[in-house]
Amino acid sequence: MPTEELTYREAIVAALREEMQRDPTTLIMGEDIGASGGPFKTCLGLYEEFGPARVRDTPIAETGFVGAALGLALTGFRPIVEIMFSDFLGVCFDQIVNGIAKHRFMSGGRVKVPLVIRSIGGGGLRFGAQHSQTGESWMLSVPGLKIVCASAPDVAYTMLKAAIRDDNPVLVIEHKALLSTKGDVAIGTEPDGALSGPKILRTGSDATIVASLAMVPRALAAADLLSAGGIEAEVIDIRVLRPMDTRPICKSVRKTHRLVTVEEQAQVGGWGAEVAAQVVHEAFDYLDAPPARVCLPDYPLPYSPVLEDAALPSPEAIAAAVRALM
Amino acid sequence: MPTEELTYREAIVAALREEMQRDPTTLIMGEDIGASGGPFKTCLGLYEEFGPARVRDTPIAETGFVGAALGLALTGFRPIVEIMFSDFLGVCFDQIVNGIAKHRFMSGGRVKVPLVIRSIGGGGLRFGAQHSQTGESWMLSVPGLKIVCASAPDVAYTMLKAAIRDDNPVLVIEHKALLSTKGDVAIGTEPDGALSGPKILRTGSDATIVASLAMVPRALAAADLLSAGGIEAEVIDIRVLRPMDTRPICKSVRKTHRLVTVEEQAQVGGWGAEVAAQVVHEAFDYLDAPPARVCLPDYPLPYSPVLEDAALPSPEAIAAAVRALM
Amino acid sequence: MAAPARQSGPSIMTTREQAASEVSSGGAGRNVRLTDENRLALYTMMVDIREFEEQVQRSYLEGLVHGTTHLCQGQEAVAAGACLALRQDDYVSYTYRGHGQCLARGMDVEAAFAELFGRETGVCGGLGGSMHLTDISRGLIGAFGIVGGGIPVAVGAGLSAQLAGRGQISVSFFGDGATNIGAFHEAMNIAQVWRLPVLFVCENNLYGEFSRIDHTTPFEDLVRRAAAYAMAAVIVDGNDVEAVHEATAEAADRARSGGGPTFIECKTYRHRGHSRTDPAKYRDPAEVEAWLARDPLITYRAGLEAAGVLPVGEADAIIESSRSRMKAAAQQAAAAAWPQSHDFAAATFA
Amino acid sequence: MAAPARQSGPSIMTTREQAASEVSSGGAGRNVRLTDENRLALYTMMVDIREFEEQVQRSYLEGLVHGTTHLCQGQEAVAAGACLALRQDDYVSYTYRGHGQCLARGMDVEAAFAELFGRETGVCGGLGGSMHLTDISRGLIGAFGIVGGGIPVAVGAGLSAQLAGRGQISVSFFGDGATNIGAFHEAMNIAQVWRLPVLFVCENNLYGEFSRIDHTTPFEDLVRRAAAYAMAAVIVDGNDVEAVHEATAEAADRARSGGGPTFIECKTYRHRGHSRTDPAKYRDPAEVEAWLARDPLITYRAGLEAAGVLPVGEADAIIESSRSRMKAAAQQAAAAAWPQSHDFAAATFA
Ligand SMILES: Cc1ncc(C[n+]2csc(CCOP(=O)(O)OP(=O)(O)O)c2C)c(N)n1
Ligand SMILES: Cc1ncc(C[n+]2csc(CCOP(=O)(O)OP(=O)(O)O)c2C)c(N)n1
Ligand SMILES: [Mg+2]
Ligand SMILES: [Mg+2]
Repeated sequence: MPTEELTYREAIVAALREEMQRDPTTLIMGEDIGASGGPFKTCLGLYEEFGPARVRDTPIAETGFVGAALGLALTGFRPIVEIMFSDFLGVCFDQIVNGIAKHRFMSGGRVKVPLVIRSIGGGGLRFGAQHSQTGESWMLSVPGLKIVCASAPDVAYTMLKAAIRDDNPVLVIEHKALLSTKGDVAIGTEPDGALSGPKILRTGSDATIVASLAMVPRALAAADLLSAGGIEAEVIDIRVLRPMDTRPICKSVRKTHRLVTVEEQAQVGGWGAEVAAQVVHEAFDYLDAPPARVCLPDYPLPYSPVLEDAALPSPEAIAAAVRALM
Repeated sequence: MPTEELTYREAIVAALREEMQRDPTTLIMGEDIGASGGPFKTCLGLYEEFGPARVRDTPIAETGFVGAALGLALTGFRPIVEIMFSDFLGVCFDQIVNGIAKHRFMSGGRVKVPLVIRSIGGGGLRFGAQHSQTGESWMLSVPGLKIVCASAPDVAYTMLKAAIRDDNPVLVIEHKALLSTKGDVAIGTEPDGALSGPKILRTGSDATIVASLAMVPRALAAADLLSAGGIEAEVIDIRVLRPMDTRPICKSVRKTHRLVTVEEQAQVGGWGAEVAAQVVHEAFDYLDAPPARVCLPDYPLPYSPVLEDAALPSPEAIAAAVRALM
Repeated sequence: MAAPARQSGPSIMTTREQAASEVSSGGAGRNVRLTDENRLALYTMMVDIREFEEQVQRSYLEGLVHGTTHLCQGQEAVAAGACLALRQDDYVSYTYRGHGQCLARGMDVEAAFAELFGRETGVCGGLGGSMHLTDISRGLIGAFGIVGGGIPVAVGAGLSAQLAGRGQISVSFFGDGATNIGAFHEAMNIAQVWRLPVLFVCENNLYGEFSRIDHTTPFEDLVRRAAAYAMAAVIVDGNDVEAVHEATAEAADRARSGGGPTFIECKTYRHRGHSRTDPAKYRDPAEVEAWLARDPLITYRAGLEAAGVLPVGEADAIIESSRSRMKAAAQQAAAAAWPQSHDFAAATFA
Repeated sequence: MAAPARQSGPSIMTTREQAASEVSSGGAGRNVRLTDENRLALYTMMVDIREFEEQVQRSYLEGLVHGTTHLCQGQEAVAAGACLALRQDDYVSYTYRGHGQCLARGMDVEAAFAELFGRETGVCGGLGGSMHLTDISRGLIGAFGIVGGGIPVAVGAGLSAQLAGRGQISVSFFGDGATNIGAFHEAMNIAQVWRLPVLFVCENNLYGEFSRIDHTTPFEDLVRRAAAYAMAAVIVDGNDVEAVHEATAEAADRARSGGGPTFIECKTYRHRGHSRTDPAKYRDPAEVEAWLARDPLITYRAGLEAAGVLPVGEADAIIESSRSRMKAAAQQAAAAAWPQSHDFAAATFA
């Protein structure tokens, strides 16, 4: 398989293009994603290739078009919707949690809902409190929904492909601070297993760091800092929040005896608590210290650059959390 | 102070009535809460006493009237809104998480948002997947919001009063399966400290059970079962999910060495994970076993009585979870 | 003060504006021919819906139906009339008050009862319940318990129909109260802008739960809301099954041939309370009485009898037979097994 | 087919229906008298807004403004004209494109710049940013970044005004694109049903982000949407500051005296792209040119000069002085300290 260096943004576009070529029942809807290629250019060129019927600009009506996606999914299509900022998931929350996530179950498992919600979230770009959330936790408790997080171009590529092929609703969270990051992508790879769960990105013996989205590169940077000081951290990208599979994490902690989770959201209600609780449950006797969690402070993300930077977990802060466990 | 035996429903009405008498800037809005007293009769008699301006029927427009509550709160009123079923919090989710919860912070702390959202949730009444959720977890991760859970008449009474007097947005979750339960309520008590956190309802030395809402009476019933077998469980009503204060729970676990959380929602994304993670962090060396969590299974709540009953944590299941730790 | 310079819109606008002017009173020019057979079928379907709901009520009192249930006695003409205009491969979304639509689309009655009773043989295996009867094989894409929730979903099915290009349409049934919620508005706008083959059938029964329409809405003729989207719209006597059928058939024809969506307001009334616990005391007895006199089953029967389509006495036989069929189906359903409490992974994820 | 029997609504309905017929073209009968002083103030305010935005743009390029920012050059007449009709104790909600409203309500310019620069002296202490300028002391109850999000909030402030009974009103400013989202619809209906003193000022600048209105909406005259709520409505040239003022003043008078809400559509145009990263290539150059020729600052200046209200040459001095004031304010703001990174508990909870 050819490997190409792509940006995260290009990886998204490539995944969309290939899946839309592969399956004529796929289509994508969202605000200003047509001729303009999308506010974040994550649909660049799709309109030209697939036309307005399959690359569809919508009115500003998230409830309307996300609900419409459910109607499409129930009647033979495989819709993809783009939510421009993850923060706007709040506007169509009902359609997602009460409609999309529950429809199959309420039908007795007699309908399928092959539907992808791509949503672009995250802080660090000084967009203020209403345009910087990842939205990860809002739906963490919603059965019937799959939730995946793309931390790098190759993950964005395979996950999105797998999500589109999945017969269930999948929320794919992308991170706007990663859009221009580059990485090798194995173009044309079959996405089998891409939704299967956590992935070890760096092996280590002294501590396990689990991170999501933009915290993954920061966790890797923290591992570099730690390594310079003689501590070898294993870094895991959690990737799939729902259904959550912590077995690889538990296995890692049985080896390293220490766990630090890193997430770009407040501590209470975050996935780190679940990981910590499961690890404690499964690997209680292997832990040399209670799991630590590095999170956002418990207030909305501030606009001012100095404050936003201070709020976001830095590689130094992550490394410090690991050191504190040693 | 006089103590009266009231139903949970009556306790809610009493709290509303007293606070509305006390402060003319309070008012309540919701669907069919006026002359009819509310679909669950939680506003019975208020319309007659305070009139249509302060006990206000709304169109079916949760986004509209919850957003309107923010406008009232910013301009000198203390609005209370009733969300008929907690499931409908999804419909006005954006107004709550992006508007109400963040408005003060985004203003630099220069505005106040004294606003109460009362929402009636929970399963056990065969209302099916879209009318049986407690909604606790959806907003667990939202800074700027206080979230409290009423497990009994006296809690409903004091918490609601305290929430109305609080200068911040408070989401009060009530449980429809508890509406007719009776209990002693100290009418006229000042609600000071009612939002302060967990409360020990039964002392015990062998295990700590922490529960919310309708799981509280079930946890107490489990404690009875356990006691008959010689195990003394301490039962704690968590009461306040946001801001979460686990110190009393940690203290209890340092005594009992065992923790079981019980919540009426799926495990992933629930508050039980946060409690477990904090207890592990604060009382790691005191734990004799990893914390256990009793939750709903990871699917929407089914309609059929046999299935719904099997899904909801029973006293027997809670007791079994405690025994498994011994 | 000069009018602001404006670019002229695309030519599609003209058609849209035309559509807006098509707001009419249903049944102006009966160009939809109904055979006597059709008429008997309409009457029989209304009887079936009525008898189904009456049986649900009895079963509820016997403890067989759980939780709550929202019945549609008095509104049968809307479901029966509208659904007769549909093809087998059309799509329908509806609400918690959707038993009528399900029956009018041919849902198996025993499977419907079994669902209401929470049994394994229920149309949703007991997982859905009274508010969530779904049968995708009949285009019954879903019953939505969240007010307004199903309207955008029907719009998506309409987009599906448009893309498939086989002349299908999608119909969304909802109540008067639902026209006050955002989902309705977003769905209407999208359907019109994309010229989707969607019929918005508003069952204006004058009440939300306990609030009369004038308490929550600035006027009673909800058809006026369609103008906000330049959508074709029609107001129809929702207790006149033929009028409903005709308006629906006309709108369906237009939609199938690319003419876009239509809003159809059906004036009707629910005989009972909002749900099982509601005695509906908030209604003016005179209002109730006036509407009971306009019971669609009574007026249609009288009309058919007068026209000689329905031999006198035959109606009683139809009712009798329907009643016993419903009773038998309910008995069968009540004898069915409870669902096994097992692992629901397969029901949750495909 | 008989029309369905209907109960007559309460008498308030008549008034509502009357209101619906009041859809008019703004400025029909100028009964709002403006003094020359008012006119100069209007012009000066528009210049201030323009110069503020131009300075923001320069500061952005210097790296002083962070993230993104949404400017309103070309739309100054709406903010200036509407806000002149308001009282000090009225309430205003607006959007991420709300700098104009903030200035027109008297927000301190240096504090506004400092907020955009993320400084401690910012009007929100650096916590809000360009999209969230709020100053409750001037009735500036909030800038909303979620499209449509501020409209129900303004309705709540309108209810507050009605309950307080001191003749205050509430105004919500929002864009054309916002009329497609549910929050708009729910807010309009509630305001009308409760007859709240709320003005819905729609700045129809023909575009959402990159989509022209005809791509997302069935017509360009959004005033037609008000009929869905039987709401009084007026269409006005949003580049004519006096027309905007007059329409607002009339609607405000009506609202203050219990006459209920009004929808005011202001036809206008943004000169720049949607936000800082948008070169706005999606617009027809002829359209842009036509609108630039109707720049509200240029046309009003010409009118005032022709009427002798503004001595020739004076406008340049006003512009020059405004520009240096904005520059000085920006410099002051840029010299201000960064906020201290501390515990934000007090900013989060009162
Ligand atoms: C979003 C939402 N809010 C409130 C409710 C509670 N509720 C259920 S039915 C109903 C009244 C709906 O009235 P209408 O749309 O006229 O339909 P009808 O019941 O008359 O058929 C209400 C308020 C709900 N299900 N969903
Ligand atoms: C709910 C929601 N969806 C999408 C966006 C992204 N967005 C920001 S501004 C905008 C266009 C709004 O257009 P309009 O209402 O006409 O206001 P204008 O920007 O022209 O002033 C969009 C789509 C948003 N902020 N909120
Ligand atoms: Mg109704
Ligand atoms: Mg616009």
